[in-house]
Amino acid sequence: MENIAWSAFDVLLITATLSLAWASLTTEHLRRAVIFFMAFGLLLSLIWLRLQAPDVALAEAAIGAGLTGALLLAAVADHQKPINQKSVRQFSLTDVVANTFLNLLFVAFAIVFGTAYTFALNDVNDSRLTDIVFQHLPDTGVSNPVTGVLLDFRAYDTMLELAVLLAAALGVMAIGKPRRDFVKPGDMERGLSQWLIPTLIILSLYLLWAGASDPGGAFQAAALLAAAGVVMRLTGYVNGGLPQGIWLRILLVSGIGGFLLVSLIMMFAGRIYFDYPESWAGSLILLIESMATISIAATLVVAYLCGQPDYWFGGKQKENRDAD
Amino acid sequence: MLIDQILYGLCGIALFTFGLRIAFSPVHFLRRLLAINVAGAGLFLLLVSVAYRGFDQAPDAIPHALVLTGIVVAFSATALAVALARQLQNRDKENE
Amino acid sequence: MNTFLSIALIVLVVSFILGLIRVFLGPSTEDRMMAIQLIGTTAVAMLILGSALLNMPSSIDVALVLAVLAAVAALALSRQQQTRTSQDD
Amino acid sequence: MINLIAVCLILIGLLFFIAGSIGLLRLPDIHSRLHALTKADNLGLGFLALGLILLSDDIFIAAKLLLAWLLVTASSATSAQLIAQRARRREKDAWKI
Repeated sequence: MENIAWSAFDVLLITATLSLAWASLTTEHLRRAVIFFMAFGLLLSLIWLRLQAPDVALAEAAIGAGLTGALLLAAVADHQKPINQKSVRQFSLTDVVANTFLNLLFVAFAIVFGTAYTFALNDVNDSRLTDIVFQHLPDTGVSNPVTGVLLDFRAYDTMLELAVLLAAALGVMAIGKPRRDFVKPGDMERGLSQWLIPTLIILSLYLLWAGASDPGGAFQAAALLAAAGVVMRLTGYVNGGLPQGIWLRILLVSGIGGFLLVSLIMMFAGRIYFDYPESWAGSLILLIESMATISIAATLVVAYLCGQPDYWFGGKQKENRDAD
Repeated sequence: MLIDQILYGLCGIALFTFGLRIAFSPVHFLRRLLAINVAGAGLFLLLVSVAYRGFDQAPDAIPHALVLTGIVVAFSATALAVALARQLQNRDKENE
Repeated sequence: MNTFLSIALIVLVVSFILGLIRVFLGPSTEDRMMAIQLIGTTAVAMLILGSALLNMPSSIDVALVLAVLAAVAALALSRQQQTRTSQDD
Repeated sequence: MINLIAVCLILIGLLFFIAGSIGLLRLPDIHSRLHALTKADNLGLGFLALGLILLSDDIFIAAKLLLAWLLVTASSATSAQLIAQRARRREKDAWKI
């Protein structure tokens, strides 16, 4: 009975996900497409949990359903005049032929890919890597395997991923003016922000702390902290809660800084990169994670705000700024 | 071999292919961004379903770590693309 | 008990899909916002049911995050309209 | 005995969920649909969480279940207001023309 229930659950979930993706990519209106995409993110986080990936589900719930939606909605608002969604030009015969050819090509690709995947699962050489992870997990001082992989076994990769995030934030900060400001927030919005921002911050601290043993960790905590920044931006704080000048830069690099600092100290102590002494590993990971959380959150808020930082702190936008 | 693992993996492949197909077609820039995000979600789904080992066994943690960072990186890449699109739009307006 | 909980889960999925139909149908953005709110709450319900069913306590954390982010999404949706109207004025 | 009460509470919660989503589908206009939605949000999840609290044996998990319900109630109350405000603004705009 339970097996049947789970199969029904799986089929319904997959059908709903596919149809939302379809609707999001084929509907005419862009804002509608973004709303569909937000629902799609919600479904994805259910799927992650169904596939026993609670860490991924936490990140998806915060980013896929919340932050990406807010970002894309703001982007849709930028494009005031909907640029010709329905293409005006006539479809010629070559277009039709080319489209059919492309469709066939992609379907063939999907079939080959799917068959390969199904057969590959048949003779899977059962998970030696997982065994190694669980075997060495006690050395890291944390008991959540995902946190262990991210901050100990693959710490080098994670540091470089923080560098990628930093590069993206620098790119966003280098380009253009910020978005037009919102109208003054009403009582509803202000009341919402008064309980929402503290709740987001507390939840983010909880996830950071829980990340050592339970699902959670730097990335999920950062996503929630960034959501607090987005709420601030939406309710009248043009800078999204970010500090000014040198402090902003310190915040942005503190993630990589934490990694480098710890590894340099390890180097002077006669160890190699990211080889933490076992008795300290847990606390060192928490230290790196806290710095990474703050810096990732700042990066994500910068990515949402868009534009050169000068504008956020009263440049040309001063007259529009919400008096509060 | 688990039937649910295969189902979710195939769903991931379908999402990936469909997203890629839309991204290659002449649509609005933001639509293309959505399509790339859907394709990315499909790949994430494929990775996570490879890591899946059934209800009673612990899944593989390494793909989870990859997908976790992938989601965050995908968000900031999307933000960079949105910023670039705004800049392009402003250029177009100035040229008119 | 587990059989009861898995049937309850299926009932919630049906409710979820009914909400999803309203997301598809619209017709106005408010209708879609409402339907998203409903499927968000249903997802929270599914997560807390699933945590009891699969003995997965972390699933409640995901439910908490979803509950809070539903408010963020609603705020973003309602504010997005407000830049537009301010521009039109 | 406790199990029986929990089952009853969960059933009541499910009833509210189904009623809410059918209402969302079938009712004719935005404001009445909003009315249906808030019942599912507050009462449906409330009864469900109460039933699950009775089933859970860990006080920490029970507290988190309660917290989840409180957060959903708070966020749904605010977003229902925001949705109604938006709808009213749009209706006013329609009258202006």
